[in-house]
Amino acid sequence: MKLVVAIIKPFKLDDVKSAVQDLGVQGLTVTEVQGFGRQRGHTEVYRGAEYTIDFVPKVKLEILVDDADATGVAERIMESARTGKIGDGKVWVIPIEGAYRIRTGEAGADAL
Amino acid sequence: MKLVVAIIKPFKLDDVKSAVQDLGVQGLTVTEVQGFGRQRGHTEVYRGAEYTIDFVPKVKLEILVDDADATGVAERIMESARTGKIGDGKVWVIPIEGAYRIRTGEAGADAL
Amino acid sequence: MKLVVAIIKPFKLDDVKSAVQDLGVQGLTVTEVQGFGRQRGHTEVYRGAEYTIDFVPKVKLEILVDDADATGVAERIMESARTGKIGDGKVWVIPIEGAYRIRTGEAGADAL
Amino acid sequence: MQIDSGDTTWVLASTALVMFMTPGLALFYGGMVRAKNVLAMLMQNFFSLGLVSVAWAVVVYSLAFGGSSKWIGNFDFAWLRDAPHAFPPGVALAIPPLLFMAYQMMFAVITPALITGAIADRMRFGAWAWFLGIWLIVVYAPVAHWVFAPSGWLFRRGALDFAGGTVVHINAGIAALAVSLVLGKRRGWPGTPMPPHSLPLTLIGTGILWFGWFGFNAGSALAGNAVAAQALVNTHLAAAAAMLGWLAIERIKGGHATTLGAASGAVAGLVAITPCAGFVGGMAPVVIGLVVGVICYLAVNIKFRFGYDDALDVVGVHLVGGIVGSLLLGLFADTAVNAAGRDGVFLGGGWGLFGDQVVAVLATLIYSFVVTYGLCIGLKRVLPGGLRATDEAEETGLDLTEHAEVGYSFVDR
Amino acid sequence: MQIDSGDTTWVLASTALVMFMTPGLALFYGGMVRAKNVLAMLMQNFFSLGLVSVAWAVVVYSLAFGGSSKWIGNFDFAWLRDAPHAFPPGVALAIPPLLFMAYQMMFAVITPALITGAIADRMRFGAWAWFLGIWLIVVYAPVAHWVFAPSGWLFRRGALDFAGGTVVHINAGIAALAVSLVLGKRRGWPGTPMPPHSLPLTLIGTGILWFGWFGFNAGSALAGNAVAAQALVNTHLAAAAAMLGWLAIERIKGGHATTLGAASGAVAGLVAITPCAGFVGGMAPVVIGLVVGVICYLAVNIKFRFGYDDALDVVGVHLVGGIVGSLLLGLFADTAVNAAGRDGVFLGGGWGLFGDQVVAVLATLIYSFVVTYGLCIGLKRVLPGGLRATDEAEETGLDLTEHAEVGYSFVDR
Amino acid sequence: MQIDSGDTTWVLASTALVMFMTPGLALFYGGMVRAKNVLAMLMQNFFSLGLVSVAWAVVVYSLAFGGSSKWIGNFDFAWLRDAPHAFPPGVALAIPPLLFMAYQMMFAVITPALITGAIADRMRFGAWAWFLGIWLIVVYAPVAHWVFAPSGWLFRRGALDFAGGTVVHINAGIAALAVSLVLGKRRGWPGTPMPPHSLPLTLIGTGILWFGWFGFNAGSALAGNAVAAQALVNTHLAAAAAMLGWLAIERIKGGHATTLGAASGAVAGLVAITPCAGFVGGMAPVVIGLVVGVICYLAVNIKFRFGYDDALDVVGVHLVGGIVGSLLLGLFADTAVNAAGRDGVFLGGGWGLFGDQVVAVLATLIYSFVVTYGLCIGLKRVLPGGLRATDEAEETGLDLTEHAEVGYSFVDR
Ligand SMILES: Nc1ncnc2c1ncn2[C@@H]1O[C@H](COP(=O)(O)OP(=O)(O)O)[C@@H](O)[C@H]1O
Ligand SMILES: Nc1ncnc2c1ncn2[C@@H]1O[C@H](COP(=O)(O)OP(=O)(O)O)[C@@H](O)[C@H]1O
Ligand SMILES: Nc1ncnc2c1ncn2[C@@H]1O[C@H](COP(=O)(O)OP(=O)(O)O)[C@@H](O)[C@H]1O
Repeated sequence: MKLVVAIIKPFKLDDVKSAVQDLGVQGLTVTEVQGFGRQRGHTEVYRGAEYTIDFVPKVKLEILVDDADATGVAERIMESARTGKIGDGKVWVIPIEGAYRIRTGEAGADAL
Repeated sequence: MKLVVAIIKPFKLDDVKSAVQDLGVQGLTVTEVQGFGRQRGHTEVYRGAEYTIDFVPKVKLEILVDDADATGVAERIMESARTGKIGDGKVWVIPIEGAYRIRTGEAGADAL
Repeated sequence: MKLVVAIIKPFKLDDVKSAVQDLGVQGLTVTEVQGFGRQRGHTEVYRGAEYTIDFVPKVKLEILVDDADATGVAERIMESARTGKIGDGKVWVIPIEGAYRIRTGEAGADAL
Repeated sequence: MQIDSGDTTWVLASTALVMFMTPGLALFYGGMVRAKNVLAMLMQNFFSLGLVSVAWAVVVYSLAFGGSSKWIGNFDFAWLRDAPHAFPPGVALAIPPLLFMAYQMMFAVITPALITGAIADRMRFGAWAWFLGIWLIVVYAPVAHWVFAPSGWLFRRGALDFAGGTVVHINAGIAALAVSLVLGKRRGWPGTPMPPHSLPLTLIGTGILWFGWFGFNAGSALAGNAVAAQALVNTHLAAAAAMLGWLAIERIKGGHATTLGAASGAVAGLVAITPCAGFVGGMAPVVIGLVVGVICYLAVNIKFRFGYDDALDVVGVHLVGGIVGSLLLGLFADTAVNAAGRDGVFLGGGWGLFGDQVVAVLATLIYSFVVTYGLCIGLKRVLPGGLRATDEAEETGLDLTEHAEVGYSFVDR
Repeated sequence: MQIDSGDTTWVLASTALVMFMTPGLALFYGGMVRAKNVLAMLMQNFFSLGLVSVAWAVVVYSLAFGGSSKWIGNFDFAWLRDAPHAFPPGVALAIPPLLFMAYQMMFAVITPALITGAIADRMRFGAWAWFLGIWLIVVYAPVAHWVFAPSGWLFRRGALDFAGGTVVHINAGIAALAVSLVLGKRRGWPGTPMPPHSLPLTLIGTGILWFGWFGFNAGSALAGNAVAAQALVNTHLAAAAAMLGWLAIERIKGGHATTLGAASGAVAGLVAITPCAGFVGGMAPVVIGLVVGVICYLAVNIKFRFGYDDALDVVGVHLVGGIVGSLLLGLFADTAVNAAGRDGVFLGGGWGLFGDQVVAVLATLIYSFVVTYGLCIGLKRVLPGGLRATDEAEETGLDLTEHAEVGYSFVDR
Repeated sequence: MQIDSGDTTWVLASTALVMFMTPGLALFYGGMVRAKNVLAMLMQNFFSLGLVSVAWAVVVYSLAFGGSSKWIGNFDFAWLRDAPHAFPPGVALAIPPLLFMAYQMMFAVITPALITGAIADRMRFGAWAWFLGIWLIVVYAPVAHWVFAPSGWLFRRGALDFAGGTVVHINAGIAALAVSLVLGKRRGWPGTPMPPHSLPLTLIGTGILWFGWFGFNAGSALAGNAVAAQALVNTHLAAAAAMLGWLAIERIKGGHATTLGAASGAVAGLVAITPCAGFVGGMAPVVIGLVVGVICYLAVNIKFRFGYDDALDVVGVHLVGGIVGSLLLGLFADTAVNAAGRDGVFLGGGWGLFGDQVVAVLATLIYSFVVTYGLCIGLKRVLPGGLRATDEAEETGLDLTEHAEVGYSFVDR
């Protein structure tokens, strides 16, 4: 089993979700995160004082997949999340030792 | 070292926390997340226009444990988080290469 | 590739970010989390009724690095996040199988 | 009587102020519930503005103020028929008669709205709608008639209630107890913490309530005169002193002066001064405020001992505060302040007034409790969905399950 | 006429109340947009308090109320020259003349502010500022003159508008349609969900609007008298009944009574009663309210059929509600309530008034639409940045891109 | 003098409006601090409603308005003894005397509350409570006596202050500077960004402040008359113009017109017009507003140069705005507007009034600064916990450490 993790732009969430659903992914977990990277943040001004905010809102996806599907899912995420502009984000793949569905106790691929 | 990760229903957090504490777990980290899966989301209505929200609020737990404890903790989480209804969530286990306590620099099991 | 994960005190975020930037880290991802551990939470009082809150606000950092840099980054995080008081947090390192930059599709170290 | 533009203006403004209290109350309560129930709370209150106002015009004003019976009104004012031209028997004011109807309407709106604090997080909206309409007729109208209509038996007896200590606060407070008994506890209460989700919202509500209460109490002079000024002063000082009383005891007993305590104390003071506002003078409001601040702090924790889930302390604040005010009026009332009143014990009037206050309090307590309890039992049986939301709905939150809305979406989805 | 302190006080208070409506409107709308645009919405409204007020004093009051032309005012009151000493020709009141100027100023502030609901989330602030100033002169001033100034052609014709059904609501509503047509849809609309980010904020706004509307409608009696009382009663009952109407149809059609529905219904009722407030009596406000509540619920969904993005339903609520009210006045108007009015169809006055109401409605619709549309096209060409924010700015949110601020930071950064 | 119901009503309403400003101020400031300190800010303000009101009734009213001394009041009104029957010497109005006490009480409540903006995020609640009570007696009472009581030396000298430019704004502003100097900077200031946590909350507060300010300024006419009307107009136009002034300079200098700038500008205008409200006419309020909007924008950044941490700019807005208004009054005052005033430089009155204004400003500045500074030094030594919260408490946030509460819990725990 693998865990495919992706950091993407928030407004791409729907596209990415649909794209991986097409590949047969049935579930995933989403977290609001703040990203720091090449993409510049923004400046805020309050009563003339400027504040620079380095962090950019991003969304993190975690998708548990069968070993065989990991590369396919990662690629599909990249295609669907790409805008071509700085800040599109990252994808990485983590090896997993065991995965279970809480409701039934099923393990491995059955847990997905 | 292993990292046991669990996605559970938010209202089960207290039960799960107590359950793993009974096993000797001394710390854990919790994140608010949004889950997508078999469990259906909900519908909102604003001035007659319907919006379907696919995501369901979930809580993610991350628990760093000794290799030997991983299965036990995972099982205990599953027992205590189970309601038997769709959407109970997942548990997965990630292998970890090093773990440290920031305060002291202790590593491995001592860092827990 | 490794993923260095750190749970730190929120007000240390800026220090840690600068410290790892000095090491050449160009990006990272931050999540607001709630920690449970040795550090005590707090008590709230509403109309005379006391509530004990066990969770403490923490910040989670995820930094993707080259294999060679993992230990250095982990150590630098520990130095810069340390206050010496209970609750300083943890650092752990996860092995990663593949990492990609969404914008370009670059993989491995080039993706950082 | 000739219409006086100054008096009319004061009652116009006061009517607006009392109207504003119901949104204020909605926010006061809304901030105290969990985020998943905030809209349900706001809705129950706003709905009272809708349903009660229309019902009042159709028939309830007439039932409360029409005719000369001791017990209940008649239908003279139904559909507002005589309302633009005639005051209720025994009432004579320098304002347009229709304005009297409007001013009283706002009291009828907020009284049942007070009950929503007790039933928070678990009553179905449909059940609330039924309850609201019927309660208004079977409880509010008669009690208002007894106390406010010159022909009512408590009015005739000489019981005093300047702006609604019995009619509004005791009445709503004891009804809140009855409803919460029938309804049962929130799931998880008292074990699970259910802290306020937004105290800033509660404090917005507190500010609006305090502001509007000047219309409630000083407006009850129904003229822009010295009694109104005295009532305004008393109202403000009682709120201020009760805040100090609550914070002091809280600090002594619990170690912290809390923001919610400041708000709760102020409201307790406003409640207690309501029956007294135009009848007492000097430093009496400060004494009444200090006393009620301390007593209500102690009272809000009774529910844990007796195990009824009065979620936002309608009993502890409105019932207890209303009783404290109504009885202290028997001590502090002063005809030098208002010739239309009576002298209390401290002003040499003897225990006569105090006795009448006790009667009025008891009559309201008993009648309102019994009828409200019966009404709830009845509705529970009759309504297809019963009174309560399902366990699952309670878990999910009423905003979504009852209203298909969420309170807040700070993040784009 | 001698100044009457009671009348003056009522108009002072009403002026304050109507001022308060613009912040109320800002919150009402602000809660409905997405969190990333909340400040932009608040800003457009608060800015109207700034720009319109100053422009009003400089020249617009004079253009609206000066002189005796049928079509437009003159410059007698420019720079407030004659304003402290003289009323507009044909106006005679027992209040200081300058106060009349101030009271009318608040109407001029809120009217264009209503439009902001339609243009939410995409109009540049700079473009709004230009639009606001010019629209006030070329649309608001003439329409106000026609209807409110005794020399205006619609006033003379006998069309009735107690507090601004045509001048305020129809005028702003149809202008909102024109602007949103020129502006185009929000990116993603209607596919992407854009739910309200904070309904509690919207309900704070609703409470303030309802409260302030007593100043708007009852204040339009410009005296503390029986007409003001009647207007206050009508205002409240119409809001209440319209809330019930909206909730009922919503429940029937969609299954849920919603909090936003309650708020929207109340506002629809307030809009519809505005032209009628001092001219109808009895249960008419309840009927008007029920009708408009249902109609506006149906009207807000028209935009999906025709494909114009009236983001927060200014057309569905203010335009439609204003038309319903202005026309129903032709049926329900009653000289027994106000001798200065006329009798409508139901009171035996025949179809004369109704006809004049139709003329006033059509005149406002046509004039305001054509001029506003032209103005928008013109500004779009002339302004360097055009009317709209860039796609990227819309994606990021106007708060950051237009104002370099964020609405909320709950977490320390 | 005979009581006039219209005048009484206006002062009743104005008293309520001024009361409402303190919750408004709480929200205005509350939105600007970080989320972890929002309740501490709200609490310091609400507490002023509690403590100051009671202290006022007990003795401070008497110290401010009793007797005929030039320097300070006496004890005639202590415990409200003579207050229901007698006005302060030299005051004669057509309202109940007790109402004058109540109206002035609300000024005493909000004046120290203004200081809370400077001490945000670091003063212990206990220290604030002590400071508040003592400051009221040693600073507010004498300054109010000098300026507002007919026997006060500045009043007698002919210095004008219609509604509190010196007594309220300069006084609170300079005291805020003194307290923040003794208190020291917030940890991390100015390096760490401390952006407002909820500008919508700040704008709710702005709306309430603006609304309530009509009671503050127009209410200071203490009658429903032409002076009140003029004061209302001036108040509104100055706020509007100052908003435009602030936004204009902000746009020019920083590139963005901000929402917080609109709010700050409006408040600056309201501050500056306060002393002038009933004494100037015509377009003067617009000029005053534009000038003060620009000056206050420039003034708020002085703190970075001098390194004192006036967290929410009480100095930049209230002190500077108050001085600008008080001095400009020396130029624009016009006896044609108010015979009780004097003519300023531009109206041919010469520099006499201006000189007296300078004296009043300087006297207030010096007295208030010196005494407040001394008081703070004293309290710092005497109070066991000192003035400041511990570093750790400041880090955690005062809501939890001082009040054991959190502002928001959007997620169930
Ligand atoms: N080394 C890293 N470790 C973890 N997350 C990273 C890392 N570098 C970038 N990110 C995440 O990816 C996001 C996009 O990165 P950025 O450098 O801005 O653009 P790009 O990926 O297009 O080069 C960042 O906002 C951050 O969340
Ligand atoms: N493949 C997956 N990868 C990551 N998280 C998943 C995956 N599938 C489900 N989840 C998480 O588990 C939660 C529950 O899954 P769901 O399919 O609804 O129910 P169940 O686990 O009972 O079958 C989801 O809301 C989501 O957060
Ligand atoms: N076993 C664990 N697994 C995951 N996170 C942990 C674990 N133990 C502690 N943490 C995280 O580290 C934080 C600090 O831990 P704590 O025990 O309070 O202090 P310290 O690390 O100084 O001993 C916790 O709040 C929690 O977020």
